[in-house]
Amino acid sequence: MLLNQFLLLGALLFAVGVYGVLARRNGVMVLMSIELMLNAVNLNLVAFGLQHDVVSGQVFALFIIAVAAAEVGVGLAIVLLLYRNRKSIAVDEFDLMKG
Amino acid sequence: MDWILENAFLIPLIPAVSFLVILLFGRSVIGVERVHKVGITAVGIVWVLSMIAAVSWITRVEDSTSSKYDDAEHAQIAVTEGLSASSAGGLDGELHLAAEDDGYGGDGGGYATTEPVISEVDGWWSSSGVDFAVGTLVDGQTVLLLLVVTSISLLVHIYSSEYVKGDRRFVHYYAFLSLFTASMLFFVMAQNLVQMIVGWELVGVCSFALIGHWWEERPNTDAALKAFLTNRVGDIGLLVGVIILFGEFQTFDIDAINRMVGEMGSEVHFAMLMASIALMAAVCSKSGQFPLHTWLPDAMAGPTPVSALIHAATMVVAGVFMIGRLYPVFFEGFSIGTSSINLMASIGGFTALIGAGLAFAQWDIKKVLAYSTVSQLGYMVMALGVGAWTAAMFHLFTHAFFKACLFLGAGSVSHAAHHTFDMREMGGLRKHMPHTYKTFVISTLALAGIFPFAGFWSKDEILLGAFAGQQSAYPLMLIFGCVVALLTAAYMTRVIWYTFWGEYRGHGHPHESPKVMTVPLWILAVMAVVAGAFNLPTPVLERVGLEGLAHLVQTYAEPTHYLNAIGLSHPPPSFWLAVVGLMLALAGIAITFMYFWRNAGPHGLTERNRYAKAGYTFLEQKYYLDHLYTDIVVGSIKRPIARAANWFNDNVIDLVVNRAGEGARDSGRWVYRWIDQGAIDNTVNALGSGADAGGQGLRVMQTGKVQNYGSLLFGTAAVVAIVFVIVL
Amino acid sequence: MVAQNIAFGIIAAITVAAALGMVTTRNIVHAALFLVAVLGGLAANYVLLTAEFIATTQVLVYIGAVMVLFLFGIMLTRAPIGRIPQMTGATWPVAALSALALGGITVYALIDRFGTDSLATDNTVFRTADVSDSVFSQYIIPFEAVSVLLLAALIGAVVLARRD
Amino acid sequence: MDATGFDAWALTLAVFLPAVGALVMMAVPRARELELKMIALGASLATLAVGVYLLFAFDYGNAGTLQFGVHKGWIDAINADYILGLDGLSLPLLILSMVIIPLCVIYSWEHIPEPGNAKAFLILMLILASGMNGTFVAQDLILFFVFFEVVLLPMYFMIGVWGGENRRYASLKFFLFTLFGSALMIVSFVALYFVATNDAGAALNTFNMSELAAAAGGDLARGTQAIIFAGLFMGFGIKVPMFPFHTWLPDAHTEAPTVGSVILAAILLKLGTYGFVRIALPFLPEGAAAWAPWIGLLAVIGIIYGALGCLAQTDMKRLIAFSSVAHMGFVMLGIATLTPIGINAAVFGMVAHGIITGMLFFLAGSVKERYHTLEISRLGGLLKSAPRMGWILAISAMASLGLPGLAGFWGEFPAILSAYDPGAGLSEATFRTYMVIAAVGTVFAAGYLLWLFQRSAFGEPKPEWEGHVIADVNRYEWAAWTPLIIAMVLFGWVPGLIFGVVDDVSTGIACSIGTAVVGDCPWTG
Repeated sequence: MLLNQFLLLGALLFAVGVYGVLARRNGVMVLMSIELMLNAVNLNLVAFGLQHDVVSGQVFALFIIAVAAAEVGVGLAIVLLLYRNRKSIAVDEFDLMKG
Repeated sequence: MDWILENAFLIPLIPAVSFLVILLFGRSVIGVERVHKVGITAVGIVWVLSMIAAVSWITRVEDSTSSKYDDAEHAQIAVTEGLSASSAGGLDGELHLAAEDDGYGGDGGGYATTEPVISEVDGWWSSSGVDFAVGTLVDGQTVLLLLVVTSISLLVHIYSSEYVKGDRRFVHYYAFLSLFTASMLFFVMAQNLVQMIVGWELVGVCSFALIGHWWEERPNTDAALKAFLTNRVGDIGLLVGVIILFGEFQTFDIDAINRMVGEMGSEVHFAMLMASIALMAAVCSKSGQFPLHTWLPDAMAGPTPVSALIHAATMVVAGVFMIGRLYPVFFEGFSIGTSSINLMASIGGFTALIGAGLAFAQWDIKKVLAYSTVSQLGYMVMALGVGAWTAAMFHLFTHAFFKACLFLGAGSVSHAAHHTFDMREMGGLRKHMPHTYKTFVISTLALAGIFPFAGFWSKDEILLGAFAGQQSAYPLMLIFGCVVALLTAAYMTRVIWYTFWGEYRGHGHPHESPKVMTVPLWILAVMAVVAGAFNLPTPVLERVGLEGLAHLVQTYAEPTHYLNAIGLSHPPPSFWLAVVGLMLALAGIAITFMYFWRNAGPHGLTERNRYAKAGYTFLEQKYYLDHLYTDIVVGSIKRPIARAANWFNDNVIDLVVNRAGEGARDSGRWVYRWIDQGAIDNTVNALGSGADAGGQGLRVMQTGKVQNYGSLLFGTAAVVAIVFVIVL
Repeated sequence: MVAQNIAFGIIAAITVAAALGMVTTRNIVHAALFLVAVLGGLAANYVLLTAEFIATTQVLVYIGAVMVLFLFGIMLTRAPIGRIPQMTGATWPVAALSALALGGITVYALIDRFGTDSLATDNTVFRTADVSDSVFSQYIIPFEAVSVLLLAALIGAVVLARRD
Repeated sequence: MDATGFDAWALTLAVFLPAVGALVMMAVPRARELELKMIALGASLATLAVGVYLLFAFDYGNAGTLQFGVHKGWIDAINADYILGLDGLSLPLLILSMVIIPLCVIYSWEHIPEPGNAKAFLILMLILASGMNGTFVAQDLILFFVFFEVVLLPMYFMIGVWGGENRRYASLKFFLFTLFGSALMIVSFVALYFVATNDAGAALNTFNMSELAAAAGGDLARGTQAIIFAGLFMGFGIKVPMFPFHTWLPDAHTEAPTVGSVILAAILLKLGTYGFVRIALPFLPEGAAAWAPWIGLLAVIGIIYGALGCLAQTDMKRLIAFSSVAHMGFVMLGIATLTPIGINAAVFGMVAHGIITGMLFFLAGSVKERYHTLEISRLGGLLKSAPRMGWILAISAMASLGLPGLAGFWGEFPAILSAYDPGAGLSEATFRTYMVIAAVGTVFAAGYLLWLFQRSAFGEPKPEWEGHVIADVNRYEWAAWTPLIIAMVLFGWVPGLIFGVVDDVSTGIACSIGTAVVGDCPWTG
């Protein structure tokens, strides 16, 4: 097996995730896409860990899974709050940054 | 004796201090009604210093001349035959004159020269280790201008204390008069070109402030803005010209530049041509030369004493002074010595002509004088253009006095005639205000160039310069000069007629101005008579055995150390040319008078008889005057020349100026609306979104939507990565 | 080795296809299911990479917990279950461009740098015990930090979602 | 040559004293406003005191070398060190920054803009001060970058919270523009780290600015230098701002609170031009020579364009903001000539613009406070209703249009002068064209400034203000403005104060460029 096959897979998934984050209108979908990106990174970590014969790769993958879980929790809570306040979770309807 | 020449910085410093004192303490400590005393005192001190400086300078010239003569046998300086310390006084005029001619035209250094007094402090500013100095350059030309500026300024200060009394901004008025005096003095003793720019701009800003002195009224501020902006346009030329000179010689030092031009001659001809053209633009704006003269008549919106000081006697001659100061540059650039027509002479001559023509078309007495100033400045520039350096400076000197007198006279008239400057509301004032009348007439005669008033001598020298100045004559300029001489006499006679003759057409009772105004008038009038004596030609004095007093301006004011190097020569005086000049001026007066006389009609005969008693029986018939004037005088002069010039002035130049202003604003609006707010902002905004660019145009990027910013962020990241990975 | 390669090929194809499906489908529930497929595919990849513990965790945490969370989210926000016409925003071309550029340059860089480097095969196989040893010795501080983060996230989520 | 004793601490103090002040303020409750203001003023004055010490202790004979040096380890992993140093280029700008901040604190004494909260406002100001001072003395690229970015956030909040109606848009635009530039800039920094070599071709792998400057590009190819320069160009050019990256500026200025505008105009814009002179030019001489004609072109476009933009404005503050584009054009033109005189002019121009435009923004703020509008058509008769303010406006406008005798002239004239004879083998014809265009720009400058002055100060006050009391300059304003006015006049008459300090550095930079590009330095005088 080549190192690159995993890395390339990770890269592709990451790009798809980026697209999803940027293009999807639904807040939940955006969060899902972020998960995708995080997972792509995880794959890289594990692959590199194997390549360099260190355990750190796996450890950090674990950490990322944990952080991702936390992020999803908070993210969904925010989406829920938005939905309650605005009855919509279409992110492009929010222009809070404009104020 | 040289102390004042070496410490000349004191001369502008004193009025500058006076400016600060008046501005900061004028209202509080000194009290409004006493500020003029501060100004007058300061200028008075400066006037005394200037006189001392003049005496010191003359002594210095005498010393250096005699010491050169003394050293003649020891040093290798080749002194022209017949000139020695022992015999110089005993020479007869002819020989003296011949000697001068030889000296100037010949090998250079043959005639004794006087070095200017340069005091400088290093490290004003510096670049790449080269220090640029700040300092003073005092030579004959500076001293001449010092005398003019301080004398006129002093008289105007005194005159103003009455004229501007009770003004809404008395304190500011005196503050700016002081500042102007300081700036002008700073300018004339500038040691380097940068200082010259500083002084040049500072007098401009004082002019701006004083034209707009009554800034509550819109026309005044418009005039002030016009003056400043027109001058700014010329300043482009000044900046560029100075930069070319610096680029060529790597120094701002005026004296060094003049010497280097003299030494390098035709090597630097092209650069000097470019510099001269650029600097001419500056002269055109500051000295009211065609086509940038239009601000000067508008500038009459300021108080009259200001017009006398700034817009007649001093600031507007800054351009002439600058040409004189950098004369080798222009001499080389325009090939003045060898051509028979050049840009400077043409501009000067043409300006003199149109200025004189325009003066006929004005009803506002100050505007007549303003156009007259334009015309006379043209005369000076023309003189410089034909190589008559001394004539130009001499005319500058005499003109300052009689023109200031005329302006102050106009102010006095307006003071009497209830603050109008419209000649149609004057008339008959000669009986009400005899002092003003007499001084005005004297100055008019001086301006017209009638023997033996000051203007006659200086005008004659200019014509002489055009007639036989350098290696080649300037025939066209001679014709211009002659025509202008005729016109000048004519329009000034018209002013006299309208203002002082006929019957009073204004309101109320005119009265003579108080002494504090008439005394300065008389001083100036006396100067208008005797100022010509400062540069009398030798043959005249020869007859009275005073030939030692001949050519004072030439002897003491000329910067011989570099004028010699460029080979400037002095033409021998011509009796017949003087006669022709005088005849032309007399003809101008006569023609104007003739038209009044010829059209004497039956109406108001008694009235006219009253005037006739005064001895001017041919000047009656006020009733048809306007009509006749329009039909005949204007028919022959105004229609072809003045009308055309006026039309051109109003419809072409002014229009261009106005349109240029409007155009700049319009294009500003256009660029702002379409390019800035349209194209550029939109492009930038569109980057953030890529879509939605149509309907919401401007507001694309400001969506505040997270995803758009995200796109931007990731896109940037991608670009950065591409640069990183592929390129580096 | 060949078997592994074939397995990887199949898994990778499924994963990428599922990922693409996730970001293009108009049905939000389908998207969630596609995500399950992607996560599963990744878990399989971890197995190929001899990281069984990560694979297990992946399945447990993601497919077990996070996906349930997502489905709850979809339900609570009353997202329409069927096809939604406007799932993708109007700026999708820009997004696609950014993603393509980013993906492209990453792929280029990877190929450029690692080319056909083989994955080391003679390496230690880290067992779960090794991972836990490492976590609780060398990485104890990050571990504690993540714990606190999880706690904070928990509280934060409760605070945010609480009705008041 | 590291300094010892107090000298070793002076620059660190200069950078972090305001931050310490900010920390102390955080501990003080919001309600105790007077104490908060006193602390802010104290911190900024203490910083200024350090600045005064630096002014006296600075060795002017050696202005070309770094003084008061500090060199400590910082982030070993990336070879980034904590290096501070002060030379003739940093000194004027550092002092400018140190002077402006206390003046802003004084001005804010009774002018805390809506929605109040003096505590947060002053804390942000002090953090800004730390960032700006740090940028001017940092001698390590990463450190420089950190300070450069530290400035960003406080200004973002200052505009976003205390700004005008459209503040969110303006602050975000400001933030994104600058961030975009910074991203490219850091890329270039990292690239420099990896590719910069010494003359022998050995990689330097350092962020130490003096080493990179000494290498002067080493044996890097012209193309590579040009590409790295492009990144720096974007980063600094946006901050300057150069046409066509200037669109954030009018918005940010218009919306920012008065003090924010002042700091933005007086100092923040200088970070960009300072970066050009300090980093872009000496590190990449060939890149600079390759880009110089384009920088010059954009500069003169900026001069004319900014002026045209000014002529189109109806809002006083926006007009002043646009004038910055034109003035910074002169600065950039000076830099683009790659000559000592041009760089000298640029530094002078930076200081002068800081003083003058800062003053103009102060005035605009005070006008707004009194009239509640900045529409030029509604103003008028300022000389009548508030004569002192009117005269100060007159002096500032005159200074801004480059009147000799006031500071503005010495930024413009030498910049135009330098374009006559550009260095490093640049095309004379091109730059002489720029010279004439720039000279024309001075007329425009006079046009819009006098037009502004005529409409706002001359004439009778508009009838709509009848019955309103338009207060003249109050004592806080006097306190904040007098130093600036004095500086305008002082630098106008004694330009050597700045030229003398900067000259060594700029000659060094121009010389190293000349040597690297054409193998010759004509300015060794």
